[in-house]
Amino acid sequence: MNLVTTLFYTFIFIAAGAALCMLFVKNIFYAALLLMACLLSVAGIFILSNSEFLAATQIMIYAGGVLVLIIFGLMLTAKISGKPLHIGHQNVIPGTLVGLAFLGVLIYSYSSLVLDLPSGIQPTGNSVNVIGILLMTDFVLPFEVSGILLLTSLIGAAITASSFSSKK
Amino acid sequence: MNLQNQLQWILDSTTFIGAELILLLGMIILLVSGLIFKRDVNFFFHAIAFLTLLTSAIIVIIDWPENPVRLFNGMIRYDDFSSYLKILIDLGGLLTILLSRNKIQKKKPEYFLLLIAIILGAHWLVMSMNFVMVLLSLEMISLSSYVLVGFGFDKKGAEGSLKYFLFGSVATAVMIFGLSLLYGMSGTLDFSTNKFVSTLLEQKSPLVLIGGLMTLSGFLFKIVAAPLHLWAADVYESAPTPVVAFLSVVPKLAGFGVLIKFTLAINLFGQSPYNWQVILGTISMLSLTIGNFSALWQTNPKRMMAYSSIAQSGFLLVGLTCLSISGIHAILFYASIYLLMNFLTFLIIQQFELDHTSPTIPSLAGLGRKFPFQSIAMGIGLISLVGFPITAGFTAKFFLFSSLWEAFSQSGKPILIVLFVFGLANMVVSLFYYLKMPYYLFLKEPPSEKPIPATIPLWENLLSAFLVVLLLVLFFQPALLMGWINRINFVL
Amino acid sequence: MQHLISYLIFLPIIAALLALFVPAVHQKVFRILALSVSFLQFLLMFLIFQVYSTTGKSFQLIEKASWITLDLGSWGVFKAEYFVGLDGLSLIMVLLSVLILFIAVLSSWNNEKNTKGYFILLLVLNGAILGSFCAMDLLLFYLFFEFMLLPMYFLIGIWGGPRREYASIKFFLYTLLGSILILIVIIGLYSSVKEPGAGVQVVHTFNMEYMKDSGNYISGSVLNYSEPWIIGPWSARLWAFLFLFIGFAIKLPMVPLHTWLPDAHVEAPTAISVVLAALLLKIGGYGLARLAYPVFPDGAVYFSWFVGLMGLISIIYGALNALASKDLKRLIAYSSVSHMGFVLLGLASGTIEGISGAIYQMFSHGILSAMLFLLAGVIYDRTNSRIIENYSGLSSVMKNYTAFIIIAFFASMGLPGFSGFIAEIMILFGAFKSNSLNTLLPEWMAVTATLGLILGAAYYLWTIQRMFFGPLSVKVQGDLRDLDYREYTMLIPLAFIALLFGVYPQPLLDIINPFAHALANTVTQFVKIH
Amino acid sequence: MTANLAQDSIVFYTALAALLLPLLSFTISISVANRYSWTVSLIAPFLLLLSFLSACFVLLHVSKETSLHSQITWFTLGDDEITFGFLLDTRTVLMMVVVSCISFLVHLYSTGYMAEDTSIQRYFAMLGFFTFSMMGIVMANNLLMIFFFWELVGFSSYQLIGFWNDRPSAAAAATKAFIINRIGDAGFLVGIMILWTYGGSLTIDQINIANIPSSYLTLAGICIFCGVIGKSAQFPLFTWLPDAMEGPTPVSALLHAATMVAAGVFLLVRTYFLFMPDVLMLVASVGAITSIIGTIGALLQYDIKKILAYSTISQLGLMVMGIGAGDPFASELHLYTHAFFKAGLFLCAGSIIHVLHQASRQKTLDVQDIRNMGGLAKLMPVTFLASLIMAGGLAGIPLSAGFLSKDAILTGLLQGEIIFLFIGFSISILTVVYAFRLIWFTFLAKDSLPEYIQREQVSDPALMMRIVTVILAIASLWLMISWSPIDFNGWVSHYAQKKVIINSALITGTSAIIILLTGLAAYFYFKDKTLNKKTANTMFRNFDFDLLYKKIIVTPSLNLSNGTQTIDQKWIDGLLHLAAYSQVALAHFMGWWDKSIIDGSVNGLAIVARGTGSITRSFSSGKIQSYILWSMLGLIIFILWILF
Amino acid sequence: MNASQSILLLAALLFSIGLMIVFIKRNAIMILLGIELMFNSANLNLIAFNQSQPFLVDGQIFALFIIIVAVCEAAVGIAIILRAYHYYHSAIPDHVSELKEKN
Repeated sequence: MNLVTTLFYTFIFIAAGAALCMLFVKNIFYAALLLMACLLSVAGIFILSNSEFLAATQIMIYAGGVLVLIIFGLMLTAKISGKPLHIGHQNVIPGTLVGLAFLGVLIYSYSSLVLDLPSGIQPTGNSVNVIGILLMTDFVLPFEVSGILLLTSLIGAAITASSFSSKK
Repeated sequence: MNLQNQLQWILDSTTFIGAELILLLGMIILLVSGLIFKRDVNFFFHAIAFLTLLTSAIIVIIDWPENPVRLFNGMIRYDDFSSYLKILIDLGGLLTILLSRNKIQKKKPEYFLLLIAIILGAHWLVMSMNFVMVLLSLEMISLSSYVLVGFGFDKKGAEGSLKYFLFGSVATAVMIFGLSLLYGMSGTLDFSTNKFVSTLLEQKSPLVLIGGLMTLSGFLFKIVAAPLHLWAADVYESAPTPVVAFLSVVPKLAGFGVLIKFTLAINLFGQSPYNWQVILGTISMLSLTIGNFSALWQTNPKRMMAYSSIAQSGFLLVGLTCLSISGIHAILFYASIYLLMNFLTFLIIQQFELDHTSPTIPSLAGLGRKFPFQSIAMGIGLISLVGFPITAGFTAKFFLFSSLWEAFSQSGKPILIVLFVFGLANMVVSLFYYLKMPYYLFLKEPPSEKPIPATIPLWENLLSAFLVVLLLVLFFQPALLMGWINRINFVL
Repeated sequence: MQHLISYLIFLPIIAALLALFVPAVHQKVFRILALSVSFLQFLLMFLIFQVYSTTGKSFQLIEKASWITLDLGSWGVFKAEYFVGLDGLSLIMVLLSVLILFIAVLSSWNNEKNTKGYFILLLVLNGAILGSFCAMDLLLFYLFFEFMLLPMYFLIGIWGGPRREYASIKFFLYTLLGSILILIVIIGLYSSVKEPGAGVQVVHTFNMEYMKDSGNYISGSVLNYSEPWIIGPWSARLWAFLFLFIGFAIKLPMVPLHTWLPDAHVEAPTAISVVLAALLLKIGGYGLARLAYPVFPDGAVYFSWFVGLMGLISIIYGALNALASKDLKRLIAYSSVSHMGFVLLGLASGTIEGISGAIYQMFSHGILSAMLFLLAGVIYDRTNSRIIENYSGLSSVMKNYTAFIIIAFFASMGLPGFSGFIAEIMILFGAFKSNSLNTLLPEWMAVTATLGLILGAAYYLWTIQRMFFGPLSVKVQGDLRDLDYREYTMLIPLAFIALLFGVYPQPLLDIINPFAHALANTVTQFVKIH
Repeated sequence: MTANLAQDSIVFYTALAALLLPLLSFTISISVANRYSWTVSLIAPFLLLLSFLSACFVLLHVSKETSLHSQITWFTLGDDEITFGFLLDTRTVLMMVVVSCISFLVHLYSTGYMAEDTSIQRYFAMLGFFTFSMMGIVMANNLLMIFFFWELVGFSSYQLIGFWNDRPSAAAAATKAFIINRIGDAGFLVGIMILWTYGGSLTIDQINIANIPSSYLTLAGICIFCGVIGKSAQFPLFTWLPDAMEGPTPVSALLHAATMVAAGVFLLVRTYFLFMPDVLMLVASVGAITSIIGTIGALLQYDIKKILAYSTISQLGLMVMGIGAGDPFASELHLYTHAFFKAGLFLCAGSIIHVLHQASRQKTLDVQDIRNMGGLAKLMPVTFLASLIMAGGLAGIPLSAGFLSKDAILTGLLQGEIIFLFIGFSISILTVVYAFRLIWFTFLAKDSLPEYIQREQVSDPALMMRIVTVILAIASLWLMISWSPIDFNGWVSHYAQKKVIINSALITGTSAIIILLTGLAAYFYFKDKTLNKKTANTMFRNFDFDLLYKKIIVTPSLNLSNGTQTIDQKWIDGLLHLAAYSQVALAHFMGWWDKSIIDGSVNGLAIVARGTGSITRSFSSGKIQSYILWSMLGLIIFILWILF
Repeated sequence: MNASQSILLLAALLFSIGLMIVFIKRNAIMILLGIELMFNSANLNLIAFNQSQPFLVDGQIFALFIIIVAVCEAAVGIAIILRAYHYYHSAIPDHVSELKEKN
C-alpha cells in the first residue's frame, strides 16, 4: 500500500465520516463545517482520480462560494431569530429506512457490477488541457447555456431576496 | 476532425438557433430596459416580451426543418418534433403574457425575463440530445420557476416558492445521480447515439434500471406525475394565476419533449430487459387515480386544477405507454389541446378571482347568470378537459386511446388494455370535479346578492372566445392540426 | 331536395345560434322561433316522405361529405365522414322525434324562468336527437349521442323540481358511464375495420355499413370475425357486444341500470320529461338495433338468452315498481321501464316479428309516454302535486282530462285499437316463435312476459280508481280546471296517432319491415353457423 | 257458393253495416254536446234498430250452403300476413241477430231507465261501443281479431260497470272485472301465440287444417279456455261477475247476462275443433264446478241482481259443461235462449229497482233486497207476468225455450261421462228451486215493503220499458227455437246445423216430469216461509274466493311491488350511493393520505417504530420533507418492484 | 475492491446520507446541505466511471456543469429561504406551512 493509496482511502474515510457525522450533529454550524470537510476530501479524491481541474473547481466553488453563501444565510436566519443553531429531527425512522433502502439497493447493484476499470490510480497526463479545448468546442453550447443559467439564477436570487411586500 | 472544422461547425450550428437567440436578445433587452426605464412603463415590457415570443415563434415556423439536423456536436437536434413543441411553448408563453394583468405583477421586467428564461430553457430541453444539455435546460426551467412562483410577493408565495424549491432540488439531485449512473453504464452522455443503446444492451447490471428510474423521476417532477406530484397542490395554490397557468403547461410540454426521447432511448427499442411499458403504465394509472380522486373534494379552483394537472399528465402518459409513433402523435395533439383548454380555464378562473382574491368553488354559485359568457366559456374549457364532445378534448382523448388500442392490438400486452379501461373509467371520475364549477355557476342559486366583480376587459373576452372557437373547430376539423402533426417524423 | 336531412338536423342548431344574439327580455321571440323551427321540420318531414320509397331496401337520402381524413402513416388512414341517411329504423325515429319535439315546444310555452336559455337548449337538443337518429357514421353518431347529454343535464338541473341537482347528476353519470363503454367499442371497431376497395393504404373507417360486413375486418385485428381475440372468458367480439349492450341498456333503461330514470322524470319539467321518455330512451333501443345487433350478430346470438331475460325482468320489475309508486310521474317512469323491456325482448328474439315489434313499440311508447307525461304535467300544473293519494274523484270535475287519462292509460296497457297493442303482440309473437325458428329464446319468456300485461292493467286501473273515481276529494290547493286549448292541441294529435297506428299499422310496418328483415336474416345466419 | 257475386257483396256490406252502425252510435253519442243530450236517446236506439234489421237481412241471405268469407290484409307480420276478415256462416249470423236484437232492446229500455241520468251520452256511447265490439267478436274470422274485440268488450264492460264511478264500490268492481278478465286474456294470448307459431296462421279455418303437434294443441286449447274462463266467469275467475252488478241494470242485462259473458261460450263453439279430449274433460269439469257454485250462490243470495248474476254463472257453467262433455250445438242453443230470458229477467229486476227507487223516500240502496219485496204481483202485473214466463224459461218449464235448450244439453250429456249428466240434472232441479224462490219472494209472498216506500207510486214502469220486457218474455217461449214444444230440433237447428243430435224422448220426458215435480215441491216448501230480515247475509261473499285471491295473489303482489320499490331505492340506488360515497371516501382517503400520512408524522411507520423500541417519535407535521420522503419511497418501491 | 468501486460506494453512502438529511433534519438550510451532498455523490460517480475511459473526459465535464448547477441552486435556494424567513421568522419548513389540504 503506497502513499497514494493510503491517502486515497484516508480521503474516503474522512468524507464518509464527515457525512455520517452530519447526520448526528445537532448544531447546524458544525454541520456546515463537516460538509466542508467532506467536500474537501472529495476534492482530494478528485485529485487522486486524475481530475485536477475538477478538484480545483470543487475547492474554489464549494469551499469558497457555496459554503460561504450557506454559512452567510445560516448566520442571517439564526441571528434575526435569536434562536440557537440547534436543529430538531423528524421522520427519523421512515427517513432512515428509505435512505438505507437506497443505499442497500445501490450496494446490491454495485456488488454485481463488473467494472473493467484499471485497478489503482492511473497516472496519466494533465486533463485540464483537454477539458479546456472541449469546453470551447464540443461543449460550447452547454458552456454558454450555463452562463445564461448563472445569469438567470442571479437575477432570480436578487429578485427573491430583495423585494418584499406587505407581510400578509 | 480538427479544430478548424469544429469551429466551423459551431458557426454553422448557430444559424439554426435563431429563435433561441431572439429569446436571449429579448432577455437582455428586458434586463437592460428594466434598469434604464422607470418601473411604470408596464406596457412597454409587455410589448417587448410579447414581441420576443412572437418573433421566436415565427422564426420557428419559418425555419421549419425538413430533415433533422444535429447541432453543436450532437448536443441538440433541430427537428420537426422539437420545433412543434417549441411553437406550443411559445404559444403558452404568449398566452401567459396576455393573462398577466397589470395589477398583479410588480417587477415586470424581471417577471418577463424569467418567463422568457423558462421558455428558453424549454426550447433547449426539447431539442437536447445530451445529458448535459438536459440537465442545464431543466435547471434553467426549474430555477426560474421557483422564483416565479413567489411573484405574488406575499406570504403564501414565499411558502410555495420554498416548497417548490426544496422538492425540486431533491428531484434534480436524484436525477443527476441517475444520470451519473447511466453515464457509467453507457459510457456516453449522448443518449441518442448507437453507443448508448448498444452498450446498455450489453449491460446486465440493475444499475441501468436504477439510473433510468432516477432520471425519470426528474422528468416526472417536471410533468407533475406520480409519485413526484406532491408539491403541485400547494404550489399552484400559492402562485399567481398566470404563473400557475404557465407552469401547468410549458414545463409539462418541455418535460414531455425530453421524456419521450429518453423513454424511447432507455427502452432500447423494445429490447430492454425491463418492461418499461409496465412502469409507464403504472405511473400513468397512479397519476390518473391520484389526480382525479384527490381533485374530487377540493374547493379551491386552483388546487383543483393542480390535481387536474396531475391527472392530465396521466392521460399524456397513456400516449407514451404506447411507445409507438402514433402514440407520440397523439401526445402532441393532446398537448396542443391541453394548452388551449387549460389556458382557457385559468383565464376564466382569473376573471372570477378579481374581487375575492382566492375564490372557493362554492362562492361561484349563481355567477352563471351574471356572467353568462364567461361561465359558458369556462364550461366549455372544463368539458374539454373531461374529454367530451363537441370539444377538441374529446378528439384528443380519442386519438390517445386509439393509439393505445392500436398498441394493444399489435402487442397484446395486458397492461395496455388494463390502462385502456382504467383511463376511460377515470374520465367518468374526472367528470365529478370538472363539472363542479359549471354546476355551481349554473345550477346553484347565489346565497345572497354579492358585489359584482369589476368589469372584464374586452380583449380578455375576445381571447377566451378565440380559445373556445379553437377548441370547437379542432373538434370538427382535427385534421387542421393532426395533419400537421402526422407529418412529424419522429426518430430518435 | 338535395340536403333534406341536413336541413332537418341543422335548422334547430342554427336557430339556437341565432337566438343567442337575441336579448333575453324578448321571451316571445324564443317561443316563436322554437315553434317555427319545429313547424319547418314538419314540412321537411313531408318532403322526406315524398322522396323516401318504402320498397328501397337500404339507406336513402344519403348525404356524404368528408369530415376528417387523416393520414396516420403506417397505421393507415383515419377516416370519419359526415354521412347521414335514412332507413326504416331511422325514418320511424325521425318521424317520432319531429312530432314529439313539436309537442315539447308547445308544452313549454308557458315557461317563464330564463326562457332564452331554455329554448336554446331545447333547440340544441332537438338537433342532437335528430342527428343521432340520422347519422350513419359511428363517430358522428357518437358525437350527437354525447351531445344530447349536456342540454339534458342543464334542462333538468336548472328547470327541474326540488331534487333536480341530484337527478341531473345521476342522469349524467349513468349515461356517461354508458357512453364510455360505447366509446371503448367504437375505438375497437374503428381500428379493426377498413374501407373496402381502398388503395394500398388501410383506410380505417367509421362507416357503420362497412362494419356489418365481416369481410371488412382487418385480419388479426382485435375484433375480427374469424379469429377474434380471447380476453378472459369470451372473445373480444362478445365483450364488445356486451359493452355496447350495457351502454345502450342504461339509456333504454334496463333493470338494474334504470334508477336514474324515475328520478330524472320526477324532477324534470313536463316538456323535458316528454322528450326524455319519448326520445332519449329510444336512443338506447335505436343504438342496439342500429349498432349492437347488426355489427355483432355473433354477440347477439350468444347473449340472446341473457338479453331476453333482462328484458323480461325489466317488464315485470318495472311493472311491480309502478304498482308501488305513490307519485304519478314515478309510476309512468316505471311503466316506461316495463315497456322498454318489451323492446329488449323483441330484439333478443331475433325474429322479424320481434324486431319489427320492438321498433314499433319504440314508436308507440314514444307517442304514449309523451301523452302520459303531458297528462301528469297537467295535474301538476293545476295543483303542484303529483302524489296519487292527494286526489280522489277527479272525474267529476275534470271530465275531459279523465277521458284523456283513460285513453292514455288504456292505450299504454295495450288495449287493442291503440298502437301499443300491435307492438306488444308482435313482440310476444316474435319471442314465442323464436324457440322454434332460431332457438334464441325459450318459450316461457314470452309466456311470462304476458304477466307484464296483467300488471300493467293492475297499476293503471288502480291509479284511475284511486285518483279519478270515487267521491271527489282533493287534499291540495289548486284550480282544478279542465284542459285548455293548448293542452288539447298537444293531446288530440297524440291520441289520434296512437289510435291510427293501432288500427292501421301497415304504413309504419312498410317502413320497418325491410330493416327488420335484414336484421333478422343477419342474426339467423349466425344461428346457423353456430 | 251458389249465390251470385253481386248479392254476396250486398250481404257482406249489410253485415258490415250491422257491425259499424253501433260504432257510429258511439261516435255520435260521444260527440253530442250536453245541451242536446236528449237526441242521443233517439239516435242510438234508432241506429241499433238499423243494425238489428241489417243482421236480420243477413240472416235471410246466409244459409249453411252460402256462408260468406271475406278478408283483407290487416298488417304484415314478418313474412306472414295478419288478415282482417269476416266469416259469415249461420252460427255467426244467428249470434249477430241475437246480439243486435238484445242490444237494441236494451237501448230502448235504457231510454226509460236512464232518462234522468246526466251522463246519458257516455252511457249510450259505451253501449254502442260494446255492441260494436261484440259484433266484432262474432263476425271475426281469425283469433287475433277475436282477441282484439275481446279486449274491447272488456274495456266497455269496465266503463259500464264503473259508469257511476263516484261510487267506490262501482269503481272497484270495474277495476276488478277488467283485471280478472286480463288474467284470462293473457292465457288466451298465449294460446294465440302457440297457434301462430305452430299453426302458421290465425285464421280459424286455416288453423283447422293446420298440422299442429298434439302437445301444443293441448296447450293451446287450455290457454284459449283460460280466456273463456275469464270472460264467461267460470271457476275460478267468476268472482267479478257478481260485483259487476254495480253497473246500471240494463248493462247487466246486456253484458253480464246475455251477450258478453256468452262470448266465451261462443268462442268455445267456434274453436271446438282445437280441443283435444283431455282438454274437453277439463272444460267439462270446470263448467260443472262453476254451475254448482253458481247454483248454490243463487240459492243463498238475497240481492235480486246477485241472484240473477249467480244464476248466470250457473247457466254459463252448464253451457261450458255441455260443450266439454256433450254437444256444442246444444250449448249454443242454450246460449240463444238464455240470452233472451236472462236479459228479460234482468230488465224486469231493473224495472222493480227503478220503480222502488223512485218510490223510495230514502236514498238507500237496499231496494234490491228480495227480503224487502213481496206482493209486487199486484202492483206490477205486467212485470210479474213477464218475469214469470222468463223464470219459467230459466227453470226449464215445458213450453219455454229454456226447456228445449236445456233438454238439448242434457241429451248431449248422454254421450259423455255419466257424472256430468247427473250434475246436469241436479243443476236443473236446483235451478227450478231458486227460480221459484225468486219469483215467490218478489211477487207472490207476503208484502214486506218497508215503510219508506210510497206504495201508491209502485206500478209498472214506463211504457217503453214494459214493451221491452214483454217482447223478451215472448221471445222466451218455445217458439223461439222450434215449433214443437218437446223437440229442440226446430228451425234454429235446421238453419244452423247439418248434423242434428237426436231428440231423446227419455230425457225430455224425465226432465219435464222432474222439473214440474220440483216446482211443486218448491211451492210447498216456500209457501209459508218468510225470510229472516235480521240475519242479513253479509257473510256470503263469493264463497270467500275474493278473500282467497286477496291473500294469495293481491296482497303478495302488492308486497312484492313494495319490495321491488325498496330494492330500487335502497339497494340499487343504495349501491350507487355507496359507490359515490366510497368514491368520496376514497377522495377523503387520498386527502387523509396527503394530510396524515404524507404531511403527518407517518403514523403507520411510527407505530412500527414504536414496536421496534425506537424512542424518537415524531409527531410534528413536517410538510415538505414528508412530501419528499413519500416521493422517494414511491421511487424506491418502483425500483424494488421492478428489480425483484 | 479497487479504487473506483470504493468511490462508487462512497458516492452511494453520500447520496443516502444526503437523502436522510433531507428527510430528517428540521431546517431548510440543513436540507440545502443535504442536497449539496447528493450533488457531490453524483460527481463522485461520474469521476469513478470516467476512470474506465481515461482519454475521454465527458464525465469530468459533466461534473463541472453539475457544480455550476449546484451553485445556482444554492444561490436561489438561500434567497428563497431568506424570504420565507422574512415572512415566517423561521427556517424550519414545518413552520412555513399554511398551504395544505383544508378540512
